[in-house]
Amino acid sequence: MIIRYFAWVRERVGTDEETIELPETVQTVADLIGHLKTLDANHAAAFAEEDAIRVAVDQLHVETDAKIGSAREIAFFPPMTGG
Amino acid sequence: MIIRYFAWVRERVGTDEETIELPETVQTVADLIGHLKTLDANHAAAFAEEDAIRVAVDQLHVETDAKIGSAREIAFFPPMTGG
Amino acid sequence: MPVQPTIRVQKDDFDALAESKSLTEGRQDVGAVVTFTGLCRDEAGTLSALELEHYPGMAEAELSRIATEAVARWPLTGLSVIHRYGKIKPGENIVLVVASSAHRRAAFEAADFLMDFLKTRAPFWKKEHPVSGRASVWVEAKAADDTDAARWKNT
Amino acid sequence: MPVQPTIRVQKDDFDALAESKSLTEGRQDVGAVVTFTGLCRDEAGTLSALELEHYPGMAEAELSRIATEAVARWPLTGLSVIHRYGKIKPGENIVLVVASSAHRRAAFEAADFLMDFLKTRAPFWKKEHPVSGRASVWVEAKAADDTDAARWKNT
Repeated sequence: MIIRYFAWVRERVGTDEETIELPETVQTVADLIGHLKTLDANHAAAFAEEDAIRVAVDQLHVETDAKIGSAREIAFFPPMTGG
Repeated sequence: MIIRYFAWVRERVGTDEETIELPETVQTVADLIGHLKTLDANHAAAFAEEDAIRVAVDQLHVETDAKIGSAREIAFFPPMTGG
Repeated sequence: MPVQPTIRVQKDDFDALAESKSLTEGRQDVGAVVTFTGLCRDEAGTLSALELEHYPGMAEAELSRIATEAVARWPLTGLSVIHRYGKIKPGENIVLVVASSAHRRAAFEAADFLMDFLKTRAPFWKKEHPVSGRASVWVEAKAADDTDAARWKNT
Repeated sequence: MPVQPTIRVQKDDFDALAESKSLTEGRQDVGAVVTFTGLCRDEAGTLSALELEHYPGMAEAELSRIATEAVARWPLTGLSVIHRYGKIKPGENIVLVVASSAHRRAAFEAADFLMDFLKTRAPFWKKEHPVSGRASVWVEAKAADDTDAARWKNT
């Protein structure tokens, strides 16, 4: 599973992209966030304010209860500030 | 008193501007319209559909109950279609 | 203090980009520019030209009054209104409104407001000259224009 | 059939007039063009530059989804959206939306809608680089942007 990070989520995790093997218990985006937080202190810090983080599965906005299914790419980022 | 006409009001009256001596009985715009209608058939035709005519006194939009007072210029025209 | 709007009533075409640039160039307090351009339309292909008649003096004065109300109502950094008169062919420009502000909501609303009131209050009249030899006709005012202008009374 | 919107995400500046012209030139069915330009603002004079980060691929895809909804919702004759990324200095352009239609209401509403949803849904993030040696900071999303976007649900 390719995981991508943007803006301050990227800075806190310390990378813009990583490939992670998901345990079978990870079914939803919320499960994935729970899993990522256990990886190291950087991930834990990045996801400390879970409410401030938005998610896209295969480049589509989703809520954290979304199933991961056969997604290729999941991205985490703060609320958008373009325009 | 200078009276100006625009668009189809101008075409029906047959002139874009005329100077008219007002009888003392003409106090309001409505009085003026009544007076103009008596001048000739062209004026009568121009003001036949009174509701379709807008008025400006000294280049300010007014309703027909407006007093003429010491106005220098009164204009009659159809509803505007600019833009 | 509200900005001084630019108002022009002219026969010649205008340059929307130049007008927009004049509201932004050399300054850093503008976050949003909304431009509205109104063009001469002819979907049926039956129009030779529009003829725009106006009331010289009052046209400028009335546009100034509408623009002055807009700059009092929204925190604009700039506002320009240009309206053409004379013969205008299909596809050509008729009117330009440019509103600039720190924030987009003010710029959008001011430009929208300006056009609604310009349509119902600025003394301009359109006559259609058809391509065939038929008689030219005055464009009739639309009830929808009054409805649009009335939107701003309750806000 | 709805028009095909033009979407571009690019580092370079854009030419608002050229984009606007490409929606009107050679046609006679366009009565109204609304352009929105968003610029980098720095009223306090403390900003060296904004850095616009984006999610390549998703940025274009999301802008296309918003634009597709706009052309389904309003009878547009054209719609173009250009968003820049990279370093942008105060006074420079960030984003352009051009909406054209036979009638002004559709063009205004579509451009307004586009900007509201672009702000809340398009994956771009702004970082402010101050003129002094202080650390750069990520711009925080505004609650007002969500409120603006929510306006379109009941219309």
